[in-house]
Formats: sequence, structure tokens, C-alpha cells
Amino acid sequence: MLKQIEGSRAMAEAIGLCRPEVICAYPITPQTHIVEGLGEMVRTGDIKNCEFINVESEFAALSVSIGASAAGARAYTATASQGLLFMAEAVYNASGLGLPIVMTLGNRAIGAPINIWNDHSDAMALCDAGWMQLFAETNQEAADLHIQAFRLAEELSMPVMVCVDGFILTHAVERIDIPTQADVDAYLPPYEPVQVLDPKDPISIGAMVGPDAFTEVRYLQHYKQTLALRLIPEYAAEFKARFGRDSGGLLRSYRVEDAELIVVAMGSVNGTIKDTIDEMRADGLPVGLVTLVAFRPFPTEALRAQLVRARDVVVIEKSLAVGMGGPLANNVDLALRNVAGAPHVHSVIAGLGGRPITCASLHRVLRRALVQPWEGAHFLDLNEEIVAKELHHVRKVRRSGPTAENLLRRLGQAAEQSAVLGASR
Amino acid sequence: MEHPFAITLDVGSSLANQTGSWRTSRPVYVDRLPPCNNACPAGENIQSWLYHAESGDYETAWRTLTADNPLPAVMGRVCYHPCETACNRAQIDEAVGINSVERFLGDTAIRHGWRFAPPAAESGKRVLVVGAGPSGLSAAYHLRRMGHAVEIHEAGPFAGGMMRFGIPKYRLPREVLDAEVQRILDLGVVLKLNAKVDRIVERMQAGRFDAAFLAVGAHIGKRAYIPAGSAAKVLDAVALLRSMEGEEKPLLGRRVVVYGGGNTAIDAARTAKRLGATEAIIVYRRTRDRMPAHDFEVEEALAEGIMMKWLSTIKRVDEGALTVEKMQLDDKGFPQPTGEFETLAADSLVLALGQDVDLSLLDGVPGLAIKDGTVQVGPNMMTGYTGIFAGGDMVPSERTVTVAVGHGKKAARHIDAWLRGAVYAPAEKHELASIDKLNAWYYADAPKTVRPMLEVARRQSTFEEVQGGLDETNALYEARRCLSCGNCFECDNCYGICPDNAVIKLGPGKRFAFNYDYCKGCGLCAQECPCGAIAMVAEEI
Amino acid sequence: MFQIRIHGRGGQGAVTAAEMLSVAAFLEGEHAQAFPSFGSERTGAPVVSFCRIDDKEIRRREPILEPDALIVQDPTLFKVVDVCQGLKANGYLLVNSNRSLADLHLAAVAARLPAGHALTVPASELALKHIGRPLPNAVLLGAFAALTGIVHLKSVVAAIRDTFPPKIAEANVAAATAAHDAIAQSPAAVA
Amino acid sequence: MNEPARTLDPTQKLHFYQKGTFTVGNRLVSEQERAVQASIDRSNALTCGHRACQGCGEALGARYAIDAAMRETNGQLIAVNATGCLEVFTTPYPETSWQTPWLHSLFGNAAAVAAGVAAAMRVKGRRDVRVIAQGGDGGTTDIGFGCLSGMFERNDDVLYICYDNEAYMNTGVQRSSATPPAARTATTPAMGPEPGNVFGTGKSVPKIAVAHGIPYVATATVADLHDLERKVVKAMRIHGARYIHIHVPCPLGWGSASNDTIRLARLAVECGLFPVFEAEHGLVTGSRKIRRQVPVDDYLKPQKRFAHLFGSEQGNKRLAMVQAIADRNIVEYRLLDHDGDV
Repeated sequence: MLKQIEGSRAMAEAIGLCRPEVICAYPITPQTHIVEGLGEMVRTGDIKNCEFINVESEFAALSVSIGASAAGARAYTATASQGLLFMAEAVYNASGLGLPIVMTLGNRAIGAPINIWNDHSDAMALCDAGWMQLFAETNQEAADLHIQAFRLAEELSMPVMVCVDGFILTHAVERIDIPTQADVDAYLPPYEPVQVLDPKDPISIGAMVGPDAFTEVRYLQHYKQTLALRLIPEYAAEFKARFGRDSGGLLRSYRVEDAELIVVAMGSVNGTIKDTIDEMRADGLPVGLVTLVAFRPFPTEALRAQLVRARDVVVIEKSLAVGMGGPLANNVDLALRNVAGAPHVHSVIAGLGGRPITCASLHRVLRRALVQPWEGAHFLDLNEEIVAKELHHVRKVRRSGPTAENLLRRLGQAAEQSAVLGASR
Repeated sequence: MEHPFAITLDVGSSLANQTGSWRTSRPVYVDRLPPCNNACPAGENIQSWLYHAESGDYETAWRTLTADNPLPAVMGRVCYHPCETACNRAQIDEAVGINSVERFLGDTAIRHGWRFAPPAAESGKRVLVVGAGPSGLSAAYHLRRMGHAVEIHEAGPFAGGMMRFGIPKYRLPREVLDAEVQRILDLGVVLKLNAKVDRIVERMQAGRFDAAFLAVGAHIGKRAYIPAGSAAKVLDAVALLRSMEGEEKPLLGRRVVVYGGGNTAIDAARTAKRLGATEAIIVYRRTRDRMPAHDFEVEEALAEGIMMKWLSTIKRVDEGALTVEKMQLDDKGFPQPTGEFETLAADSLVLALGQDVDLSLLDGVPGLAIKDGTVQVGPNMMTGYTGIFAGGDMVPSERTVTVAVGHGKKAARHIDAWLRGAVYAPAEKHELASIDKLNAWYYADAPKTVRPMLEVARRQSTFEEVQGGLDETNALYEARRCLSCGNCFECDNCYGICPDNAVIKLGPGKRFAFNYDYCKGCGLCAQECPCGAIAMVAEEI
Repeated sequence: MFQIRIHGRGGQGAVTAAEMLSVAAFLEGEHAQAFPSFGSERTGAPVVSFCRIDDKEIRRREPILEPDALIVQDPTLFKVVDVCQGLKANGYLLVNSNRSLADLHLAAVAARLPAGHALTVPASELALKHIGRPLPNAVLLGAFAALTGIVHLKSVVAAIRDTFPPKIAEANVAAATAAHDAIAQSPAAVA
Repeated sequence: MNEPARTLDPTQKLHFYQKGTFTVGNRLVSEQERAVQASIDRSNALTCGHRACQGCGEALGARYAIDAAMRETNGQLIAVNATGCLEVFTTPYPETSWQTPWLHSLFGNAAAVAAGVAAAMRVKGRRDVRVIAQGGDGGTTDIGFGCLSGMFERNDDVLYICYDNEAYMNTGVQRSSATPPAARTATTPAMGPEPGNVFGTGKSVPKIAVAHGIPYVATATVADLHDLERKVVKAMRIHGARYIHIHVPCPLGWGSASNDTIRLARLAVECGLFPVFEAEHGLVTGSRKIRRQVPVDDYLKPQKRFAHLFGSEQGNKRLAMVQAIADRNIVEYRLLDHDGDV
């Protein structure tokens, strides 16, 4: 059914349709509206037979989910940013124990400096914790991915993180098609755990595993994710057949045929990029786009197949591995490693801490990529002047104070202006 | 169900890990000798019969008891119970009232008319027992149960010896004594009364006895030379007490003085009181703490109004009065005369200065050794004359009923072995279960039950039994105060507190076993065993 | 694609206004996208919200930098923010005020726009009258419908009813309808 | 006419076997009066082959508690375990010593994980299946404290059992917030002007648990099995958040003889340093009285971790400070008030 609602609400309704049995809620912007919505639906009875638990921390949120999942309940929780880091230990534990928990990550930057706005730093920080990570481009996809996530997680007995851009998606009100309970029930079978805590058949879960078997345990985890590379497209196809929409899958391509330059990106920025590409195509520029949905498992084969035909690849990502560059770009590089005549990969770091990625900026950087591609990472809309001043200042004054505050002071009035316009949010 | 590899395990799989290999010393179950058993002159297995009494199985308790001592009802009244003195519980609160439980069992047996099992088979041997006192009755009982034909030849008109002629009614009612004697006779022991033996060897030949056990006791009151006026009334305690069994009671007058400090002196004084003496005074040359009499008897006497005159000797007796010299103890604790004299009004004087043995029956028997008026015997209780054994007061030893009963049992075993041409070797004694082997924490605080006493007024005027018995509740309670020193009583501590579940419970009465596959040898079981029935021994490495 | 930027102060319902506007468009079969200027603003602080309306899927997610219409819930904002930044030459300007554009020193701005594209409406006053509280957001949507014709009043009314509990909804509907009708009858009157 | 025999003290119920009133069981005691540990068919929830040290108090306490809970719930029990000695010595791949459904997640989240299991049981309509969370003092009073407090505050249907051996033993005896004053650990060495653990530090988690107003809080010790089992059984009959804090001596960490484990636990109670009490809905309802009071020296002396307290003037001063703590407990919990409750 079509609705004009907030993304968070849409996700809450989709999750509710998945018949979660235990939901752990701990507030952190921008994920909060999702669990608020779920809490309301549990109270009103729209979600039946479900325990909604207000926990005291993200660490507890995932820990309670771990217990619930191990005891055979379909468990869900949501978090973001610092919250994900605070539960990091449990994040590894859930995947290590093979518990099919689904968690929404309202992607947000990580401090310091404290910043509540959107980027992918949180997802990247724990991308190798053994969870599968699926990135939503739109709120429709965000809602749909949760339904696929439970199916995927429970089939492989491995947790899934649905990554949704904070504010940009979670707080946006738009047209979303909410599926019927009957369709979701038909698509998502009841949870049948491969192992469960049950007095009828007691087992010990969570043994200490030494050097003699640890490698094998890890290998098997890795092997499961390689299986996911086959399952994710299957489930997306099945989803389309039943719900009539393209949602999920490993990746999607847009106007890549004959494209000499292919952009690779994840999440909500893809929409803006598509508009930009249309305009460039109108000017006859051979540009295409590959939208990555699955970051873990990383669809190396599928991505290579898309990229080899291009001359250059521009990876636009909302994260920075300080001292290394763009983690996504790095992963894309790996996908093209040892490929004869592989395209050159150019990295763009954009939208950190919520800075808007505008069509104008995209035009600038992509057009430049066509004529004079760069090596290393390009920081979109970086305020060179302020950076230069600060560097100069730091060189002069040893105790030059906190960089973030210094920069804000220099931005002065302009900062306030653009802040109000939402231009730097 | 197929579990995920390694992180998930099937229950109980650790049984494959035999931690017994960690052990450097191993626990073992042991049985140690309880102090009560060790102290009993009659060699009773006290703890064992208490064990049965605790569970309310009084008959088994009684049968276990009488396997060693045929006179529990008597013992429960007259024994000075060294077992209670030795009892470990005395160091926790108060000793277990073993004696009172013994009396309870004895009385219960009489009430129910329990009888001894007859001998399994007749040996065809004949044994003569001279004297029907505790020692003789005990020997006769044991010998009979071993299958020998036994005849008791008693000089007196009744069986019981000192139990009858030495111990007053108020301490040992005669019907109790008679019942326990009769039960022995019912085994087929022949008792001949008024059959004084004057020539033992001849008597043996005449009766074709293969062996003899002499237990004639010590019935001759010691006399001390005291200048006495013609009309002075002087008699000895043994005679006094014996005469109590006769028809007419002795006339002692209103004021009676008893001379001596032993239990007999006390008995004499208390008897005098009951015979109507307004004053019964015990004169003793030393102080109370040096008195041979048992303190509780002194207490009872004082309670009954008996007066004591310490540090005094009697120098002369006249009609109605006697002269006493004050004494004082020298640094060695011996009484020395002071030269101070005083007169004491007295209608009669009873001498309680100990007893001598009438050895006339041994005249002309070769090879006997007599010393200090007693017959010398070997470790097997045999006198210098082959085939003649002796015990009780007539041999050197403490003169108590219990010791005598013990002699009877010991002699019987040796006589039995000798008759079979064998030598009796007593079983090896276990290590003593001293208090340091126990973990007293586990025992409840449970003070001893006090036996009821007849009120004083009646004690002064009648010969009713002074000390009452316990009812079943009290007896059970008292029995259950036993610590079971040195022997497992299945409290389940070891089974319960083993951190490695390495103790196997075998079920009621079967105790426990160690599972050395898993026992790490921590020693908790030994440390926490209440009764010291577990020992740690080093493993050979 | 038609893009609206709403300026207000925390508590005036700028975000709700954008959402109601998107719902109104949705009800007319349009694609619409409403989103706030994400931040941690508190009551009274200047806030901005956005709404895009199009007949096809709206993909771009950048803030609205070149609006086709501006709705200003509080004229005092002109002093602190460059409200009109990026306003298209043929755009619309709707300001909540009892005073005229001239009195607000907006005559010059209005002059750059086509005639009848800029006007003030006493939304707070109407709100006080009908709702009892100076909440201008729904009222301004009624005016916006009349001014631009991008959405119809009935859709705005439906959106209002979809957003508020009945009683408050009806009060807002009344206020919005009043504002709409006033403008529909004679734009000049309010100009 | 005969004076009646002394009437028995009512506390000495005659049907109770006098020898061994405080023992695990007894051939003459009725099944009800025996500890679960006396039973041939006890569940041995923690079975043979585990890798605990010789004389491990925690292995003991865990089996006592879980066996009792198993009996009370007819085996309908799920246990969650925090990281620590108990977890490591019971479940090293490929062997587990547990006979119950058992889950180990992390060091600091046992209470939360258990809350999750309990929630799952509720949605599955398995109210009969009960949940126990267990951990050492580190996992409970330190790193797991947040989750513990959350579980209490939500009144989740979980019994949390802390096996308190007063330090981080698994990692080599480091100080925890349950380590007593003056105790030597690897991180509070017996050196310097204030050797051992600093006085005036640490916290009483049982008291904090009481402050949450949860239905049931109790302390217990491996030295009093009957009391421990009674409390576990009582706890299992209550729904909501419950907490039992069990004192479990550690021969390795305390530097005591492996056969002294129970004796030391007993002395800790008898000297007043470990008050054994119960509380319901935020109110202390009773305490187990000291039976034979001893000075703290008797308890401390057999432990090498306190060796530095003996034989010096300074040591004596500090012993007096420890005694003062015991004396305060005795007053606060009325440990000598035998007329009092329990």
C-alpha cells in the first residue's frame, strides 16, 4: 500500500511485518524514530507476540538480542555511530556465535569532534566484524531490505546490518509502498534456528576455542558470506517476483553501457549521482554508475564484471580511513587487482559529517575525472583556504588548540549562514 | 541436532577429561577407634550399639551391646562409665550419656523379655566358674555362648556377688539384677548356690571340669586396730551392706559414723541414713579431692544430708562417743597427726577401709602366686596352675563391676581358645579417633539430657532407686548426640562437597567410594568429614 | 520539479509544514519528498525545511539551494538569514506578517519576481483566531495553495487532517481555508 | 514423683539427627531435610572433568546453585555465563562440563543476555523455563555492572548469581571492586606504605542490588550448603529480577590450602567479614547469625594474600582496621542477635 511517510516509520512498519519477537531499543539519533515506531506498534498490538525492551545501553541492546536469538526468538535492534562502537564487542560476538540478528544502522559520523550527521564511518568501522552489510539507496529499499535481511540472516545463521543514511533517509518523508502481511509471510518463513537453547536438548554455546580450531571457525564464517553472494541476488529476484520492485541484490548498474567512466557509490547519494549522470549524458559525456548494495559480503566478481569495460572508475564514498584513504575505493581496487587493462580507480571522499553532496559538486568532480583524473583521494568541497590557515597556524603555534573549534571560528559568519541553510549539514 | 563447529558442544563431553591424573595424594575411607570403646573396661562396642539406637532399632542395639556385656541394665546403673570420661563430645559440650542409654536398652530388654540366642553348637567341654559375681556371670555367659557346658558354684545364697551384697538397693534394684542373671541362666548355665568351693582342684576333678574360672571377689572387710570400749558398737561396711539382704536389719542407732573414703563408705553412710540414722557422718583422714569415692556419689550423699569430716582419724571408740584426731597434709599430701583431739558422739562406727579376698579355696594348689592378697594371673588370665583362670576383685586390678565383667569376657575367650588347644589373639586395634581427627563444626549444639533424680526427702527415708532412667525420646536424643568418632555415619558431606563430583554414593548402609578417575586430591572431603573417617595418603610418583 | 523551502523558527512547525505539503502533493498523485534541515536546533532557533514535488520519482537528496518557492513563517528571519538565497527569478515568496512587503523592506525582492508571486498573509493572526495559538504553518499552506496552485486546498485540508488530531485539525483547516479564500478572492487585498 | 527429664530445646528437633545437623545429608534425615547434594540423583549440572583448580570454591558453588535450581525447576533451566574462570574451566573446546542449556557471550553482558533469553521464553510461552545468569565478581561487580543494573531495574525474570572469589583469578589474580581491603593481588602488591588493596575502596553489590528494590537479594556461602540451596530454591519460586551473591574461596588467588576452601568460607562468616543476609523488595529481612564468633585473624591468617598483615606493628594496626569492618557488619546485620530473625 502506498504511503507518504517518514523513512523511519516505513522501516518500522516493514520490520513489524517481519514478526520480530524481541526488539531492543536504545535511543541514538538518527535511528531513534525507528524504535519509537516499533514501540508504538507493540503497544497498539499492530505487532503481536513481541517483547519490546528498553535497555540501558547499546551494549545491552545487542546483548539482549544475542540472548533472545540464541533462545530461538527473531531478534531486532537498531543503532548508529557511537552506539555501534559501544556495542562493538557484542557485534563480533553475535556473528561469532552465528546468531541471525537484524540490526538497522542509521549511518552517522563518529566523533570527536562530536557530529550527529550522516556519513558511513560507523559502518566502515565494523565492516569486518562478521556481519553482512546492505546499504539502502532509498527509503523504499530501506524498508524492503529489512524483509530480505531476516530471510538471509536466518538462512545462513549470520547477522545482517541494514545500513540507512541518517537523516537523509531516516527523516525524509516520501512515497513508500508498504507490503501486505500476507506477502511478507509468504516471503519470510518463520525462524527455525540451527541451534537453540532448549532444556529438551541441552547444549553449551560459546565454548572457548583454541588455536586448534579457531582458524576453521573463522573460515566457516567467511565461507557463509561467500554463500551469501549467491543467496542475495536470489532473494532479490524472489522479492521482485512477489513485490514487483527492484530492491537489494549485490549491486545495480545505471547507464554503464559504453560508459568510459563509471562511478561507484553506496547509499542515498546514488539518487543525486543519477540525476547528475543524466545531465552529463545529455551533454554527451560517457558516464555510468554502479550502486553497491552489499558491502559485506563484498561482491568482487559482480563488481569486476561491471567495471572492466570502463577506462576510469570514480569511487564516491562517505567515509575516510584516516592515513589510508577511502575504504570503499580500496575494496574496489582489490576487485580489479591483477585484471589486465583494468580501469584506473579514483577516490572521492564526500559528505563527511553530513556535508551535502550536491549535483553541482558532482558535476565538477566527475567532469574533472574525465579530463584530468587524479591519484589518491579527492576531498569533495574541501575548504582549502581554511585548512591552509589552520596548518599555517599549527606550524607557528605549538599549542594551537583544538582543530575543530579553530576551523569553526574561522568559518565565522559564513558557517552560521550555511548552517541555517542546511548547506553544511 | 548438528551443531555449529567448535563454538557449540554436546553436554557432559568433559567426562573424557580424566582429571584424576592431577592428583598427588588420594583420599581413602578409614575406620578409627572411638574413645568410648577404647575406654570401656568391658570392651563394649559402644559406638556400634549407639548407631543402632540412633535409628530406634533398640533390639539390635541391645544384641550388639550384650555380645560383649550380658548385664546392660546393671551397667546402666552401677558402671562408673569411663566411656563418658573419654567421650570426645565432652570437649564440645558434654559427653554423650552413654550410661543412661545403656540402662534404657537394658530396661527395655527386660520389659520386652528379649532373650539371648543359644549357642550354635555344643563343644562338649565343661567349665567350672567359681563365684556368681559380675566376673563369674560374665565368664559363664560368654563360655556358654561359645558352646561350653558351664556350672557356677556360688558360696552365698544368691547370685550377684558384690552387685547384691555390696551395692545398695537404691542404686541397683534387685529385680533388675535378678532379671539379667536369670537371662544368663536361661542359656543353660547351671548355678549352684551355697556351694562354697574349698578345694578347687578336687572340685574340678569331681565335676570332670576341663577348666575353671575363679571369681570369688573380695568380701572380707579390712579391720584397723582401734582401741574400743566393751560396749562400743563397731562393724564393717561389707557386713553392714550384706546384712541389708537378710531378714532383720542391723541396729545402728541414731548417730552413725562411717570410717573411710571409698564408694563403700558412701554406700554405708547412705544406707545408715535410710535405716533411720538422724546423723550419718563420714570420717576421712584426707580431704575431699583425695577421696577415692566418685564425686557424683559424694554429691548425692551430701544432698541426702550425709556429713563429712575431713582430715580426721579415729583414735578410740567408746559407748556413745569416739575420739578423733585432727590431721594435716604434709607437702607430699600425706596426712600427719596434729595432736589435736576431739570427741564425736556416735552410737555406732562402721569401718569402710576396703576388702580382702578369701583365698582359702586355693590352699595347696601348686604353682600359684599370691601377692598383696590377690592371685597373680598371666595376660591370658590363667593362674600359675594350668587350666585354672581367675578374674574380678581377686586378681590385681581396679575393683569395679565393669572391670569384673571385662575380666569374665577376656577370660572366657582365653579359656575357649585354651580348650581348643589354641591361643586367643585379640584383633588389631585401629588408630584412636582423637578429637583432632574430627570436624566438630558439623555437630549440632545439644546438651546432655539429665536423668531424673528421686527427690531428697524420699531418698533419706526409703530404698527406692535414686536415679531414674530416660524415656525413649530422651534416650534417642542422647544416642543421637554420638559423634560417631572415626567411623562413617553417612552424612553425605564428602559426596556433597567434592568440587569434582569424584565421590560415589553407594546407597544406605553402603557408605561411599572415591572415583579416582576424577578426584584431583584437593583433600576437602577429608577436611570436612565430621567424624574423621577419611585419610589422605600420598600417591606414589 | 517544484522545490519549496520553508523558513521558520523551532516550534513554528516548519518541518511539519513541509511534510503536510508533501502529503498534499502525494494525495494528488505526485511524487513528493519532504525533509528537514537536520540539526539539533531548539525552540526559537532558525530552522529550514524542504519539499520537492514532481510527477516522477525524485532521486536527488541535496538540500534545496534554488527554490521555486519560499515560505517564511517569521519575517524577523530576514534580519539573520539570507532567506532569499537562490530564489528563482520566477519563484514565489510567501511571508507570514500583518504588515506589507514594503513595510518589511521586501519591495525590492518582490519587484524581481513576477507580479503576484510575492505576498504577505497574517497567518499567525488567523491561527490565533481559529486555533487559539499562533501556529502559522498550516495556515500558510492554505495561502500557498492559493498563491501557487501547485496543490489544491482540498489536498492541503486532507493533509492537515492526516497530520493533526480531529479538533486541532479542524481549527487549522478553518484557518487555512480562510487564508486561502482571502487570497483567492483578491490577491491585491493582502499584498 | 520423679522430676521430669530436662525438656528439649525446641531448636533441637529430635527428628533431626544430632550428629550432622550441619552436614550435607544423613542416613536418618528425611529427603526434604537433606541437601540436593546428598541425593544420588542430583543433576550434577556441572559434571566431572572440568578444569577447575584443586579445591575450587567456584566449581562447588556453581554445582550447588545450579543443581538446586535444576531440582526446583524440574530441569527447565537455561544458564548464561559471563567470561571468567567458571566459563573457561567448564567449556574449553571440545569439552563442556555443563548438563544444562548454557550460553556464554561476553565478559560484561551476562545479565543482558539472560534478559534476552528470558524475553524469548516469554514470547514463546515457555514461562516454565527459567533463566539463570552467572559470573564472577569481575564480570558482576565491575565490567558487567551496567548490564546487571539494567536487568535489575527492568525487573527481568532472571536470577543472577555472582560467585565472588574477590579478584580476577582467570587472568592471574588482579584486584576487582570486590577485593577486600589489605588483600594482596597482582595489581595491589604487598609493598609500599599501604601494602595490599587500599582501605576504603570497593563496593557491596548485594546492597546495591537491594537498592534496586528487586523482589529478592541474598548472600550465601559454600560453607553453608543448606542455606545456599534454600535461597536458590526461594529465588526460583519468585518471578522478576533476583540476585544471589555467593562467597567462593579460591585456593590459587588467596594462597590457601586446597582443602581449606570450605573452612575459610565458614570463617569469613563466623568472623563477620562476609555477612550472610536476605532482602526482599528493597528491605533486609534477615541475616544468618554467627554461631561461633572468631577474630578476623583466624580467617586471614591461613591466606597468603594477607600474610603481610602478620608479625609487624603496622600489620597489627591494619588487622584492627579489618576487625573494625567485621564489627560494623555484626552491628549492621545483627549477626550476633540470636533472638533476631533467621
